[in-house]
Amino acid sequence: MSPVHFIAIPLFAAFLIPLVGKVSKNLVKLIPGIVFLYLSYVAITLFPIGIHKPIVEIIAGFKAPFGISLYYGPLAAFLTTMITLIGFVIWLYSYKFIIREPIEKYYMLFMMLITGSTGIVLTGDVFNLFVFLEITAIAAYSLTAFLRDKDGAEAAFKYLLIGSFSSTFVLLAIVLLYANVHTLNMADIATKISSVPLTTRIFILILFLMGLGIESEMFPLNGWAPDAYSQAPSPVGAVFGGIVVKASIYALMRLIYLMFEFQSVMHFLVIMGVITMLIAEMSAMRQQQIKRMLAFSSIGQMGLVIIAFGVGTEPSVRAALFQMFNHALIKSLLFFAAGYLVFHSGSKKISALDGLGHDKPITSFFFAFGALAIIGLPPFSGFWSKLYVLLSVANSGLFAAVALILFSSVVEAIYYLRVVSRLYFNTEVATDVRRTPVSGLVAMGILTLVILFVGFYPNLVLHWMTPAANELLNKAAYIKAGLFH
Amino acid sequence: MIYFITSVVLILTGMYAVLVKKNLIKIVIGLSIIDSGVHLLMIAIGYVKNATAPIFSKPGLTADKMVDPVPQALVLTSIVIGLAVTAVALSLVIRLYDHHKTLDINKIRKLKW
Amino acid sequence: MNINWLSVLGIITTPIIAFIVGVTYGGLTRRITARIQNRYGPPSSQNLLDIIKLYSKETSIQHGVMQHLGPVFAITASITTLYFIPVIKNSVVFTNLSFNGDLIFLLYIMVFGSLGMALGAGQTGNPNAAIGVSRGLSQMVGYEIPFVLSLVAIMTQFHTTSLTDLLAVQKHFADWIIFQSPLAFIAGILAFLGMMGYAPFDVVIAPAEIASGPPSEFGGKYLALMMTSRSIFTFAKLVLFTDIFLGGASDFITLIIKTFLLYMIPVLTGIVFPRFRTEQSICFFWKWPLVFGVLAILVVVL
Amino acid sequence: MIYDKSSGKIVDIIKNYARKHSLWIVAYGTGCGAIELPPTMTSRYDAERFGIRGSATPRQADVLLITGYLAVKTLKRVIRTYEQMQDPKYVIGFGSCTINGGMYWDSYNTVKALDRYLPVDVYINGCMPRPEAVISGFIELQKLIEAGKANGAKKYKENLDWYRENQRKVIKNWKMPDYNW
Amino acid sequence: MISIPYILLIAFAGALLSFVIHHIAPKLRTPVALLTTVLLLYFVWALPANSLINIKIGDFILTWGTTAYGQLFGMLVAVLGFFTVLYSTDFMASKERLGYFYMNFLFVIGGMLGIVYSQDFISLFFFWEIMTWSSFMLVIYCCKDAQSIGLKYFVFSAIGAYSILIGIVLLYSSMGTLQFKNIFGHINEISTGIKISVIILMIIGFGVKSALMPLHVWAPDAYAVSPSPFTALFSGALSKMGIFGIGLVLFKLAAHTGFYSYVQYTLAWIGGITALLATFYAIAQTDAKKLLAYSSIGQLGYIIVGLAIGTPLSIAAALFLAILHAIFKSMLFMATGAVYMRTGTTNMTEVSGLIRKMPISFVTALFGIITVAGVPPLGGFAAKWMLYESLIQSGHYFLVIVIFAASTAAFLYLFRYIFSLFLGQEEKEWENVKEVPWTMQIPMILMTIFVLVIGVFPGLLLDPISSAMQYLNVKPFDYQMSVLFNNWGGKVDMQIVVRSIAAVFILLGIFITIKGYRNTRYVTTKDIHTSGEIPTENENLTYAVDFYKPFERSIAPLLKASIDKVYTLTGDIFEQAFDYLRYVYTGNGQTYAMYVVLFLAILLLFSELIFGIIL
Repeated sequence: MSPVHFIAIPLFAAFLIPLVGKVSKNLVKLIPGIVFLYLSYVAITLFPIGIHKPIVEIIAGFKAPFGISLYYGPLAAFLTTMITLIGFVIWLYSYKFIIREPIEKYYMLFMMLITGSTGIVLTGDVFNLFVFLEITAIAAYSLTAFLRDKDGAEAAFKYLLIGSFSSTFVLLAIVLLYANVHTLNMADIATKISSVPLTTRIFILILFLMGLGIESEMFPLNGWAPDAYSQAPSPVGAVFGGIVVKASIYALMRLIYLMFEFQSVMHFLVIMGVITMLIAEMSAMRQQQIKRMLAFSSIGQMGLVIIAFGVGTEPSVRAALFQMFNHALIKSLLFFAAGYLVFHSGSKKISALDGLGHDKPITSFFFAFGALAIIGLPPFSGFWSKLYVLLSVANSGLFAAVALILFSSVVEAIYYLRVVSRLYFNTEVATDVRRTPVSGLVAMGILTLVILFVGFYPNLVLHWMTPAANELLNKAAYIKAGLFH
Repeated sequence: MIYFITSVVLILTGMYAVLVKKNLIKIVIGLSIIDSGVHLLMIAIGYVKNATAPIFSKPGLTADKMVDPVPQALVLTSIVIGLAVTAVALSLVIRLYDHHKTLDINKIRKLKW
Repeated sequence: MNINWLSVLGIITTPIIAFIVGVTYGGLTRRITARIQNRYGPPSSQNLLDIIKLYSKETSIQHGVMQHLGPVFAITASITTLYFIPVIKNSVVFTNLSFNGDLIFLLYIMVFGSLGMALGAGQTGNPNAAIGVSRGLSQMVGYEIPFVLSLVAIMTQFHTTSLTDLLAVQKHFADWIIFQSPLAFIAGILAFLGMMGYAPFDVVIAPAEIASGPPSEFGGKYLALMMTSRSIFTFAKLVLFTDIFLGGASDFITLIIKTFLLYMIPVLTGIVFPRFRTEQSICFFWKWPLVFGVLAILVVVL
Repeated sequence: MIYDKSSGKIVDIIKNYARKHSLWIVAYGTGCGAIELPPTMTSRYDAERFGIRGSATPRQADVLLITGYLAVKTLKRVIRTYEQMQDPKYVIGFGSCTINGGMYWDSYNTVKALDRYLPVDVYINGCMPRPEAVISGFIELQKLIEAGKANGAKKYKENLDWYRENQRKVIKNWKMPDYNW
Repeated sequence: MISIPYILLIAFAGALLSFVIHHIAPKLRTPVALLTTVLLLYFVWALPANSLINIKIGDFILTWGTTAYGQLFGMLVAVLGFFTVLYSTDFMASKERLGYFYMNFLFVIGGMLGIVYSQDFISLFFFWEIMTWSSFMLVIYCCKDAQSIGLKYFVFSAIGAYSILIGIVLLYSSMGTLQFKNIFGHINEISTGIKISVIILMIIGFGVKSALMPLHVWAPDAYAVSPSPFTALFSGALSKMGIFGIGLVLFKLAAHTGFYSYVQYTLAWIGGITALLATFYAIAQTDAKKLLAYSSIGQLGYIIVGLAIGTPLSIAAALFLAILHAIFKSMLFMATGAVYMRTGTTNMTEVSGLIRKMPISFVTALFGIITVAGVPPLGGFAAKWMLYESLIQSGHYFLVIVIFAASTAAFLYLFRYIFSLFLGQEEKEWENVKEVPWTMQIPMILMTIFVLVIGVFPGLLLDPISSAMQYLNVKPFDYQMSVLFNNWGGKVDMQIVVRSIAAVFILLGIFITIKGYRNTRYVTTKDIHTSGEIPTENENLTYAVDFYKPFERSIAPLLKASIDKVYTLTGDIFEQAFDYLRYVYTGNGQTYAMYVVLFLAILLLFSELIFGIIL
């Protein structure tokens, strides 16, 4: 068993799907499910190994630092498992949600996106990182425009515009990096980076920050996010929030922790995180469309994650990972629920949701559940991660950041609860004879159960988070494993 | 050196096109120009004066007499990616034109706040 | 359980004495008022006659059980208040239950009756009664504050909340609290004006305005009980003030003199003043009496 | 029901004494007679020395004082007031208007003989009677009370049908609660 | 078997079960909820005194344990929870979404029980938040205008909860532990600045729930719109959690610090002003539930004053009043709820004269208001007495005036409450009103008996209170079963008081019954003195509008100043600012691209500032 399956299988499936699509549409729908089942099998097999000792997979026989390698350490194990889980749930949800042709293209792009994301997480090579990033990005642009409507195209074009900038910056950075250290293997770069002049390093860092910052929704580089999230089909919103952004922030943090571990960078990250969070939460407060609101909320949560990464202590990194995990779960749940709420009410506006809680109680319940969880209320999982973030931030003495996080939490509470109270407590307006399909409900149910379970028993996830955090922080171990496996 | 300067000029030109031009097609072209600039830069980095192609075609040819093969490989990949992006972009432009009957980016801003 | 029969005697006789004294004071008041107005005036026993007449009147209607119980509340409060005030200093018979309560208790038991009356008046459904209650309670908030201020001043000065202890402090003429703490006395006596409900603070019953207010639906025995209660309560309040400020009394004659003198203050004020409106009287109480009370406390504290 | 009896019981003697000396009036100031009441009550004649004083509501009052002519409209209110008073209660007719209509003897809209509608215990003659006359009327009432003869209320109750018939005759829009005590 | 995790498990499982069962077998839902509360009551009652449980979650060890202090409040929560659920069985019977209602109701109860048994700050906060959101869910349960009110409640709660959280975070970062046993008593090990901020933040946080004065604005509305059984629990038990927390902060954290007296003094004055102003606001209300809500705020002010003064007697008074307030305010809210159930409104200008229709509710309300007023012989007097004595004896002369003014002014709104709803004109509109069903009567009657018994034997309640005070490291105070003492040797023997009052009352009652009542007959409230005029049946003779106009005129400046407006203004300003902020996202792709380039330029130009290196 090899981690390469994580990349290869979805990629293979992506190419298989159009072919199968010629034969049977129903079969197409099943393929991603099979892929995810297989991937979870892979994840279950590899996870116990990877969490203790990193598996380094050499592609095509070239030894590091020359060949392309995959690095399946604790962090990657954790992230791939998370991506598999979320991907599976998204497939389950899409199964009935995506009724619009061409279905096979949707699943193809979805599989490409999974390929790209797992690739970002697994790769040990900077240029490969770029390639996977581009695979993800192109799939994401196309998925954004999947509905082929006016708004989708507009959103996709904006995304593409900014995304091209992002890829340009990343590519530039890689080029400059290569020009200076003449290697592309991340572990190798990390050993050699200290010989590079500081100005160059900072310049490269800035380019990376710009490039990956765009994908990880850092302010002010996140103009694409609300549009793309809101115009893409709902499961795609969940993909963005749960997979793409997580993968790219992983990439950013991996690079920063490996190559640019300056105190000033960390401070900069905290400041950017705070600004991102505040502006996003405040903008979310005044949104009229539910999915835009969720998008802004997503940005805000990423700000929180960036803050926690920026603090850079072991507990804070762990808290950041935990927050990432919870956010992926909860935001997917919210996008799922919002998807059907929008579907039933026939409008993207929040005001159209009045009284839908009576008509569609289960979907609304899931939304309310997700809202409570993402605000960070006990006994849901969001509570613990937020608490851990706060405690770790405070332990570094950044009390202003703590206060601002809590302030934005209040704002967050306001806009989420506004929607929840609209759902349940306005006079009945919306009725829709269409029923929410079972597959969607099962997908949401799975997420709900996981959220509740983690809320009551956070040790389950936290237990695996500690080695992951240590891996990210322990540069020497990474280099050792990456080069001299 | 000329390559570096040219590539920077290209990147800046592309940026100018993206940021200032209102026509969607021109913006896409700008993106392509930026891409070209970056590619040129990559090639320039791997270039060694008076060196041969990185193929051990003749005996006695050492690695330091060849241009760096890696950037070339990278450029190839990158060009392909750039092409893909351009393709997607153009298809989106077509879609936008279908819907909006205009190519002015200032008029395509329905999604805001 | 050993029962002190003398105190039982006191418990039985005190209300009766209080009633007689109170009724007589009431009659005398009317007579004095008449003399001041250059009239002949009714006999001193007039109030007693009124009460007997009211008792003898038939009571054939009621508006419900609270109207029925309202006067009972009132008279219960009066008698209980009286029980917890030492009527005669150092007397076994007339100290009653005063060792078992203190000033704060008295403050609260005194409003028990008003509450009952208010409830009784409320049940009758007469809007005039409700207006009267509204005025009465509002005014009560007015005068209770200076009263409590003066009490707090005294309590702080003598480090006791017990009326018995206060009496023990005032052994001699010069020890009377009126001399020891004149500011508190002024505040207290101004509050006392309000408490007695004579003009200018009679907006509660205001006969020509709201048809006697709370008791407007009460006739016959109900009214009689209320008048009885009022007589007893008047006496109780007088004794209370005498005990607090004027050193109490060791025999009935002293008591009568002191209480009568004290009683004349609101009566004589009432004759010459017109009626205050509710907010006027509240503002009055929150102006000078409050200042005096605060000064009294400041004097004690500093 | 308590009525004035000239029984020998000491309780009744006390009661009657108290009643006699404590007459609370509710003055129904219908006509010009109302102006005679202030001098009666105030310093010059001082009716209070006989225990006479005004009361605010009929519930507390003993004496209903009808000071002058009664229009049909006011008669209804007077009856209502009378019926709200508690036993024992007395009515004093004040001035000649209450006796025979006085100067309104041929008016279409005044009640001529009060006696037909309410049981009058004492009439005070005059147009208008002076305060002296008023006080003398009260003293007359006191005498009646002491003797146990001021039993107008009893009469009213016993002959209620007759009174009602008379009342209904003049009051067209008869909407009154029943009198039943 | 009987231990704290089981209690919490029962509460939360019961909550979820009643939600699930509502959708499966609706008839079983209420019995399940009721059974849950009965079980909780039994478990809490039978909980052994020294149970201690440690649970490891992540880095933290959550500790749950019983203390006398916690048990006092726990018992209160359990009893009140049972009563309110019993009350809801019929009150809520005709309502919709009962599964939702009972689930959140039991969540609130479970959350509160969790709070009182928490022995570390994490679990305290955990349960605090559960309580907060579930109570929010109940606040918005009823009707449309509940939304904004609920949101206001939640925002204030969130601000409060987060200031507690900041306090917790500060403590953790400076002490490295959140166990009570490691923090209490070691508070002086951290720096003064942190100590002060922790204490202030926590008092603010707990003060929000206990509706301390500038933070009270959510309370009247939230109390008024939530369903009556929940309002009873809300005002009765939920607000006491704030008191619980303030008690912990004051006596376990602040008491050992150098600035304790300042904290005490400030808090006492804030409490006093809260009591006074809330009372004044209550007088001006026309809605019965709002009136009671303001009254609750005022009473909580007294409690805080008592806690803040910090003498043994005052703390006893505060805790006594806390327990008693839970009971009597529940009584009043339940009586109001009964009125609401039968008439559909709690507006005091509409309802009147229900006394003969709803005698049990009336008696409950009557005993309730007598207890609130603090008039002997009911329980309220003991609390008031202890409070005043301790205030006077500890030298807070002016505070006692403020408190006394509030207490006297309380008569106004109390009378208005009972007069408007139960007394006054019996309108034809409410002719067919009936007494509420027995399930609603039982809690009311039981609580009425409770205040009566406590009035005679305050010692019954003072026993657990004194052991709770032991936990709070407060010196014991002197009391007997029915005799209260103060430090200056004064005392009140409640038995004698009650005996004399009862004797006189019964004697006179019998007298007037024999002499009067037997021969009287009932006349309607239309049969009153109206100067001879005969009121028609639908003529409005009720005096209910602007009941205390003269009083309001004399305190007009106080009423005009509304802190609510300040908050609204702040909220508006924020919203406007947020609105401008979102214009950052112009919708133009080029602008976004421009942002990117500008950001790059900024990073490059100001790299020295940001990264310390000139590029």
